[in-house]
Amino acid sequence: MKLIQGNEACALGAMRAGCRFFAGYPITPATEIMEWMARLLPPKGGVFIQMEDEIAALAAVIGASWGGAKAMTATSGPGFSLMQEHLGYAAMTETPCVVVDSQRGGPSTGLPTLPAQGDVMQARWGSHGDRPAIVLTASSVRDVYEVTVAAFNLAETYRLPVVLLLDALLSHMRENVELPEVTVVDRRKPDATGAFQPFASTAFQAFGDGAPIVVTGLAHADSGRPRASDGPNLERMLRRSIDRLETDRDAITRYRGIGLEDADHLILTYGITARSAAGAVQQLRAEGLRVGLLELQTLWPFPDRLVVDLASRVENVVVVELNLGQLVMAVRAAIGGAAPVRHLGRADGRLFSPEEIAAAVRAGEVAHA
Amino acid sequence: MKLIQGNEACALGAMRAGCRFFAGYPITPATEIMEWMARLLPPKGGVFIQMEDEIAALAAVIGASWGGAKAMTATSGPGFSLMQEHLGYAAMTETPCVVVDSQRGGPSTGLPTLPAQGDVMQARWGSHGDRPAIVLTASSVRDVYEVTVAAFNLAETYRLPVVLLLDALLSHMRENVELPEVTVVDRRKPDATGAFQPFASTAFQAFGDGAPIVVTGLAHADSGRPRASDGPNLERMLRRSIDRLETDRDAITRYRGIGLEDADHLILTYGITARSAAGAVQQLRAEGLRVGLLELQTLWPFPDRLVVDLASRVENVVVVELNLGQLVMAVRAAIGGAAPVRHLGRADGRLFSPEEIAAAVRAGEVAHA
Amino acid sequence: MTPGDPVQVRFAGTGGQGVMLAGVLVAEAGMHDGLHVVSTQSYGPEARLGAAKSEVILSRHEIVLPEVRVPDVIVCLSADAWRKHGRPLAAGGLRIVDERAIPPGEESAPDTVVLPLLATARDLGPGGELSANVVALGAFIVLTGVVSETSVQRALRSRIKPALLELNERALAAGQALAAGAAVLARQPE
Amino acid sequence: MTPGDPVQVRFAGTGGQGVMLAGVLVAEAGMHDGLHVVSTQSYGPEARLGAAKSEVILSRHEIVLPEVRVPDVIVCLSADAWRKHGRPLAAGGLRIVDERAIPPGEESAPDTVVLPLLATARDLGPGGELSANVVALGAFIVLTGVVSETSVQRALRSRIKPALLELNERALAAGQALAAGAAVLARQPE
Amino acid sequence: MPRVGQDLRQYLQLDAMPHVWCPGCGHGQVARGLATAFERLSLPLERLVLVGGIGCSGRTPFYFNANALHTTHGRALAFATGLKLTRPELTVIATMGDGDTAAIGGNHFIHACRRNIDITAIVYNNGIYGMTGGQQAPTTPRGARSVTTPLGSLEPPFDIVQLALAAGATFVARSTTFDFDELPALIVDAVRHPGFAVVEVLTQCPTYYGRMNELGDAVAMLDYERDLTTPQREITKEGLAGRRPLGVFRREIAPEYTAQYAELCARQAERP
Amino acid sequence: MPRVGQDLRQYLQLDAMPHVWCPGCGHGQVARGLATAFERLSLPLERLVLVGGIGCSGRTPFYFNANALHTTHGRALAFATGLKLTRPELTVIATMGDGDTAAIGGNHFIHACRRNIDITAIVYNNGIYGMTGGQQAPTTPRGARSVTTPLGSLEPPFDIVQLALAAGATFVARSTTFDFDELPALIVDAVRHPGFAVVEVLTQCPTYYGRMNELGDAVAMLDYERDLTTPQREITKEGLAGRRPLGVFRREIAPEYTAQYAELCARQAERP
Amino acid sequence: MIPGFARYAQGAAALHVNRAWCKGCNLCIAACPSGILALDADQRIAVGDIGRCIFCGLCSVRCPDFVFVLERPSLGSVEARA
Amino acid sequence: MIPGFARYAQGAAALHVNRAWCKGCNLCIAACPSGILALDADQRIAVGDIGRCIFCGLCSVRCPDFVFVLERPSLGSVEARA
Ligand SMILES: Cc1ncc(C[n+]2csc(CCOP(=O)(O)OP(=O)(O)O)c2C)c(N)n1
Ligand SMILES: Cc1ncc(C[n+]2csc(CCOP(=O)(O)OP(=O)(O)O)c2C)c(N)n1
Ligand code: SF4
Ligand code: SF4
Ligand code: SF4
Ligand code: SF4
Ligand code: SF4
Ligand code: SF4
Ligand SMILES: [Mg+2]
Ligand SMILES: [Mg+2]
Repeated sequence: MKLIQGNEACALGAMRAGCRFFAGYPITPATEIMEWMARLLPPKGGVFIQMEDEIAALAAVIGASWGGAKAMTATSGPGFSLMQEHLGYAAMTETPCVVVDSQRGGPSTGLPTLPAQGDVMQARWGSHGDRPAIVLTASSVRDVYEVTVAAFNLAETYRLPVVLLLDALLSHMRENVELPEVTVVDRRKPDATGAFQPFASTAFQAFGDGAPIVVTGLAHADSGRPRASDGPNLERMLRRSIDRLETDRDAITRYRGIGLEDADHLILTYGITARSAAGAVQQLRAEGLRVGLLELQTLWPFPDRLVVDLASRVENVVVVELNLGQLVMAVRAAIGGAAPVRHLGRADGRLFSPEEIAAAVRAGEVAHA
Repeated sequence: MKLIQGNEACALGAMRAGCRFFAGYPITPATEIMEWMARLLPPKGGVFIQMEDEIAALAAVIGASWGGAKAMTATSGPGFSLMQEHLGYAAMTETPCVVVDSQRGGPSTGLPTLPAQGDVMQARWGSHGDRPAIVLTASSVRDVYEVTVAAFNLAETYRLPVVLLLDALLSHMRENVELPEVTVVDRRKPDATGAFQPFASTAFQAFGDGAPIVVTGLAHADSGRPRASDGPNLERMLRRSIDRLETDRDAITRYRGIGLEDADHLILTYGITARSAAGAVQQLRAEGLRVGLLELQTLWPFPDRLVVDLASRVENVVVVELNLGQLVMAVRAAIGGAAPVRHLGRADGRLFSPEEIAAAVRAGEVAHA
Repeated sequence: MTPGDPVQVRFAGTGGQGVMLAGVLVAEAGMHDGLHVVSTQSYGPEARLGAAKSEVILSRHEIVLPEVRVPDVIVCLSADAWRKHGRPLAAGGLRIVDERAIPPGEESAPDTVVLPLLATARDLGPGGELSANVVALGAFIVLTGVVSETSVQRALRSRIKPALLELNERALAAGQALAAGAAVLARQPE
Repeated sequence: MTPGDPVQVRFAGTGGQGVMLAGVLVAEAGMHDGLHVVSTQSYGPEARLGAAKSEVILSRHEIVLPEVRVPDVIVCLSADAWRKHGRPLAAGGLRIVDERAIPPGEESAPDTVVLPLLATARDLGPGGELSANVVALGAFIVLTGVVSETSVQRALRSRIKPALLELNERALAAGQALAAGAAVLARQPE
Repeated sequence: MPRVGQDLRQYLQLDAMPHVWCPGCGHGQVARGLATAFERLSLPLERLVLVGGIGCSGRTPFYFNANALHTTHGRALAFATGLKLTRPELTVIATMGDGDTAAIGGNHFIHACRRNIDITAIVYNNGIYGMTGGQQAPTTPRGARSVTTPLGSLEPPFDIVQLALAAGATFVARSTTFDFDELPALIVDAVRHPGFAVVEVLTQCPTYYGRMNELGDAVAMLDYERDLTTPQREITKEGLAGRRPLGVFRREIAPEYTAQYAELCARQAERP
Repeated sequence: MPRVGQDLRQYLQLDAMPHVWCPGCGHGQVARGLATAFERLSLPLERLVLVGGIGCSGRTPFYFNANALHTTHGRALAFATGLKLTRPELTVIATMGDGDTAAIGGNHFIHACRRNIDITAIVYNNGIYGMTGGQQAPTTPRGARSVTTPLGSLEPPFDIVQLALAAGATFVARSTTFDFDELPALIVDAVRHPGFAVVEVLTQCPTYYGRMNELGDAVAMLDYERDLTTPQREITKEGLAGRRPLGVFRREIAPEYTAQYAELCARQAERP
Repeated sequence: MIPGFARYAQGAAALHVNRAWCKGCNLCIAACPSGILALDADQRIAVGDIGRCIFCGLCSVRCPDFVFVLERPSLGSVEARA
Repeated sequence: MIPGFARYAQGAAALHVNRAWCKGCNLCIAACPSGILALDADQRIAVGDIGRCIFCGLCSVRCPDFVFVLERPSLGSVEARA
């Protein structure tokens, strides 16, 4: 049992997952992740470098990943906005890497030290063009550790950049935790036999580990060579990446449920907000209301089947998030008219208390009755 | 009647709207906009400057806007990704300006010369944090002219950055057009009386035009002075901006309808894709199917009332866009279960033909029958 | 040929052969003829090298699909362009090809008119080789009737620098003359 | 006071007075006592200047809301901090305040114990003024009973550099002694 | 006796005081240098725009009674460029940290130098990122400690003056917070210079740089600054002996951007 | 007789040929310079990574039979830095345009120079943006025309060599596509140099720069290049007379980043 | 008087001190040639014997917090500008 | 023979030319001291009288398109490396 800060847990998780490269640029509230990595990496022979900005940080991470290292960066909103071009590049080049965004109050410089969940849509849609995206989040320091490992595992499995969303509070708070056992997925090496097509599968060959490889952010063939005006080929490759996630949707979807079996009312939330929601469920159940909680750890790909399934068994759904309405759009789009959906949101740098969430559920219950 | 290129129409519209500052960075397929501005501005005493990158371009535009000029930049996906931090800054500082994004095939460098509609969600959600957003688009060279003027007008009216989405085809194609008459909205000056609170209303005072002004991307008071940890104040100001759009939703929503009155089937689309959709409506109506077309020119704020209203009167809705599913999420979220929604999308740098769209509607019709 | 509506025209050639301008001239002429027109062109490195193309759609109605799928007319000035943009062609369509652009064996295709476009241009005197696009345009008018001669002349006057106008007017005429002989051949039974 | 569950504790002071460390020590002690703990702190320029604070929530159950709304205990070392973070206080709560931090007139509030925390720290000898946070911690243990003395000592040993450990142990003891007298006062009827 | 001790309150935004900077932070001394310069320049404050980056230094504009444009990290000069081009009659001064200027903002810095636009950049060089808590800056000396270089930095630092010179700035100077007399004088010259002017000011961050590198408090750090530098006039034949020279390194009149642009417009203006 | 005319096909990606560059584009000549240098260096191609930016020049890696990392506009060196740190044993060469290097990528460029990491940057300086169709670059000479400076550029251009020197690069050289013999020799030296090496190559863009500035075809542009420059050995007492000097400007051995980092790790490595 | 400042007079000259802005950094104390400045128990500046002040102004130029204003005939009256 | 290249021989030496890669830029023509290079009607390189070639290789170093390979005893056989 140790008293650990959220950002420290993230760094420890990364080390445990085999991360051996970190490039970053300081920003509140993510900086301690890099400060920890600056200490943890050199003794393991891993590389730590502070780059000139966030754009360069993610570029260096991608370069390192093509050198064969598990690699990561960490930032907050303003830096995350700057990383959008390279997030798309990483997706296009099927580069495994992890990007942590510890969310603070936005937009712009905003409320630099206060928590928010305002980058949830950005994490999915912030870069130009269509791309597959995996976005995870966490609600406790222990989860941060575990989900960081999961982020690396998913990045390696699907050869994609994976975004991990924290927030200013979770990053900075200390909690007593017992670090759990975890499984680590390593990069899939190509089979020795036959000519290797570097973009034909999720097998990955780093530079210098075999015959020369071509990597480009232009549309390209399975060989890696550019096909800058072959649209159908690009669409084929994009859909293939997206389909990989579709096929494994259940494995990729991480969530935690409370009282889902018999729920009449569903609270859907994620990240730090899920804690208060759990408190609300306790209070409401004590009052005799059958309330269930779905805490998503995987935000994208949005687990629509899971959500539709649950929504169709309840009378109403309340989506709670620290923003003015983001994931709720995906919820509404997913469930169609299966249940009425209400949104409880705020962008004032504060959390919802269990009481506030409970009140919202009660209000819906009344409205519905 | 003149033969005009889409990008030229955009530049002409900007000049007509009173744009007197352009800062940009070259990128296919938006470059001609800046090439035109480089010629059109100096004779009017307006400023043209090529900056060191897209980040600087939007920064300069915002600086110029605070100098009192109507200002604009133009780019494509990779540059638009780089502009996300400053889009949020412009929203936070309530800075009127126009950002044109001529969409090309993404992600990343992708298909640099081919059209796409892959930045539709990015235009709304690409920057960190919550913010009000106005995003417009167009489907013909004539529209480009008109909508560019509308973009400036909305920017001035609501003191917001307005995004105009074009695409590689529309930007580069030439069409015979008669440029329409337009109305131009000018920046609202503060009333002479009383102490001026620069962020209390949409009245705008430039630097040098009165008492000193404070502008910051930190959360701030109506006076402009920073309140970096006053969350409730920030939320108040954000909601106020968003509510302004909400209140004027009908005026902000630009769209074009064909056969909406008696439609049993609704095609919802926008931008270049709307042209083929119009062809599809013609074909299907000729076959006796009552099909209507809703071509949105205002994508965000998403005109949900309009869409729900139409959707609840049809048997099904087909959303057509040149991406793998973007605006369709907003459509689904808006209409709940009012009508089944199908998506027709592609990301191969090509357009849908009228026949392809017609086939999709027919298929839905059959499925539904 | 007897053009339908819309007509889809493609000019293809090597970067520098002026296929962009040819497209714009046809579009502008179409506009003067009272048609709706859309013209597009290839961009990027491809447009400067190897095979560039420009395309025009002309119609009496609003043009719904501003993208040429299968052209009705292909005018082709180089071998590379022929390989890349020489097909497919719409049924009943026509290809006008420079004699050096077409590989041996393909000249006799019934939908194809082979003409010495570049050679004719070169013979126009100094700078002539740069006007092969307008020679081709002359042939195009005669062989397709898609746009009128007067409208093309008007377009030439608005888009060509005064210094080069006379040369290009001669090129247009030369192209028309060149095609006059071939025209009969090109009128296929419907 | 008789702490409820959860207990919400706030340390407030000026940047440099070690309120962050005080919070971490309480959290770690709580952990050793077998409680669930969450500790948070103010960040940014504010944390270096004017009024900094750190907060700890301790509970026998999982902590749902990791944000202190209304503290049960406020320990305050500076006047700025008192102004900014000295209220509100939960009903039945307790404030432990340095004698110089509290404005005249407020000392007699029934929920407030005023102690010479800084002066006591200064009297500990060279470097002593930096241990006011731990003096306060000593008083805190005695007056609230939220965490045990042994657990705080264990936390001190794990978080304080060996060179400074002895000084801090003396500071803790001094704080405990200081509070012992005041303790009776602070136990209010429930 | 130096002309010191003036009442500078009219330049200050009094309700924003006391400022956010730590005890002994040199940024306050630079701010005093600015206020002193404003007094000497007799600038009307409504015509002055202070453009701040993000960092402790970037907050400078909030404490003045002039226009304040507090921008994003590293980009102050890009905003300033747009503003100055639109309103050449305004005096535009950017206050930027070393991280701001030379890390994330390096590109905007060299381009502003190159364009020779009439903006003054005051670079607060404390060799560290203050605002975010003491990380390495591109100006951190090799071997110096920071929270991201706990074992000492491996990287050679930039010389801001050399960079500005190579990039083409037409007025380039360096001072320190120790040199309370020289500093406002250089700022005055920089603001008066008709072109892009850079004044690098070595300033102390006792909270991070000082503490992590065991340089003592602000008082000791000022002495350290003095020992680290040499006014150009005192440079002996033996050279700098590892010290950084102070003073003006370039002062050259060259075509200024907004003036050139105005001329271009005049040439182009439509005749009636 | 120079050692020329070798069969360099083994270095080329034959199926990608002919390359995309325009007739007479100097980029092809730089590519030949690279191939010639690879031959002299006897580099195993699987250990060589060519990192390209975005631009005509950035496409260079596609034509070689080595590893190719074609990145984003301006950021090649940032990608290269991550790669090199992870795999110090690989030879990493970045091929970048002048816009790439000095416009959008200026910051990554000066920081790579500063860090002295063992990467070679070949800067193809054609004074223009080729790929996007002839816009002004930060290297476009004052007065020169481009599609965004139809009336002539108002801005003074960067001197890439001076910038690299000020930023701290330890090997800095300049050559031209005219100097077919010197160019591969300098590339060889740059690649062998244990630290960050910059070779600026003046190269012709006949399609845009040449045409818009009426410099004639590629043949005429090569002569123009020759007349614009002076090999350092030929610099007379009268100085450069406005010409740009060629050759090596700095060649200094200084601690290299990856080597220093390896040493830091070794010091830190956990003892068993 | 300047609002918020205490005035320490010596004949026509005076030192105005804004204790509320002081952060106790010691810079003025180290600079004062007369040694009349010190920090009080609140770690804020305290002026000792103003009679020994030579009105050199070094305290004011060293202070990062604008704590000091000098009033000397040569500088004009502070009140006039307050 | 090198695949795709035509071989113009002069005794033991030869000039290999890959016409397919030529873009007609004239750089080799301007460089050739013997004046034996020219563009043909397709704007591609044509070798005139190979007997006058001095195998100086200037064509190859000037050509941006890797059109020329020289075969000289000193350079070894091209076949050996093809
Ligand atoms: C895009 C972005 N990245 C990072 C940050 C976080 N940040 C704020 S200030 C700063 C550096 C401050 O250092 P410096 O510029 O040297 O100024 P100082 O505080 O030392 O005066 C950083 C990294 C930010 N606000 N925005
Ligand atoms: C972020 C971004 N902005 C702009 C572009 C468009 N772009 C592609 S290449 C290029 C400039 C090319 O010029 P240079 O770097 O000098 O290379 P050259 O083509 O001249 O070799 C630009 C602006 C882009 N791809 N990405
Ligand atoms: S952290 Fe450093 S730079 Fe920032 S205010 Fe404190 S002393 Fe100054
Ligand atoms: S555009 Fe210029 S730089 Fe690009 S390939 Fe053509 S000649 Fe070369
Ligand atoms: S004016 Fe001079 S003597 Fe008087 S207090 Fe200030 S520093 Fe000391
Ligand atoms: S210099 Fe200023 S802030 Fe520092 S101790 Fe003296 S009066 Fe206080
Ligand atoms: S080798 Fe020399 S002589 Fe022979 S063709 Fe080439 S350039 Fe001419
Ligand atoms: S130099 Fe090369 S490309 Fe140019 S004409 Fe000669 S062979 Fe052809
Ligand atoms: Mg700094
Ligand atoms: Mg270039």
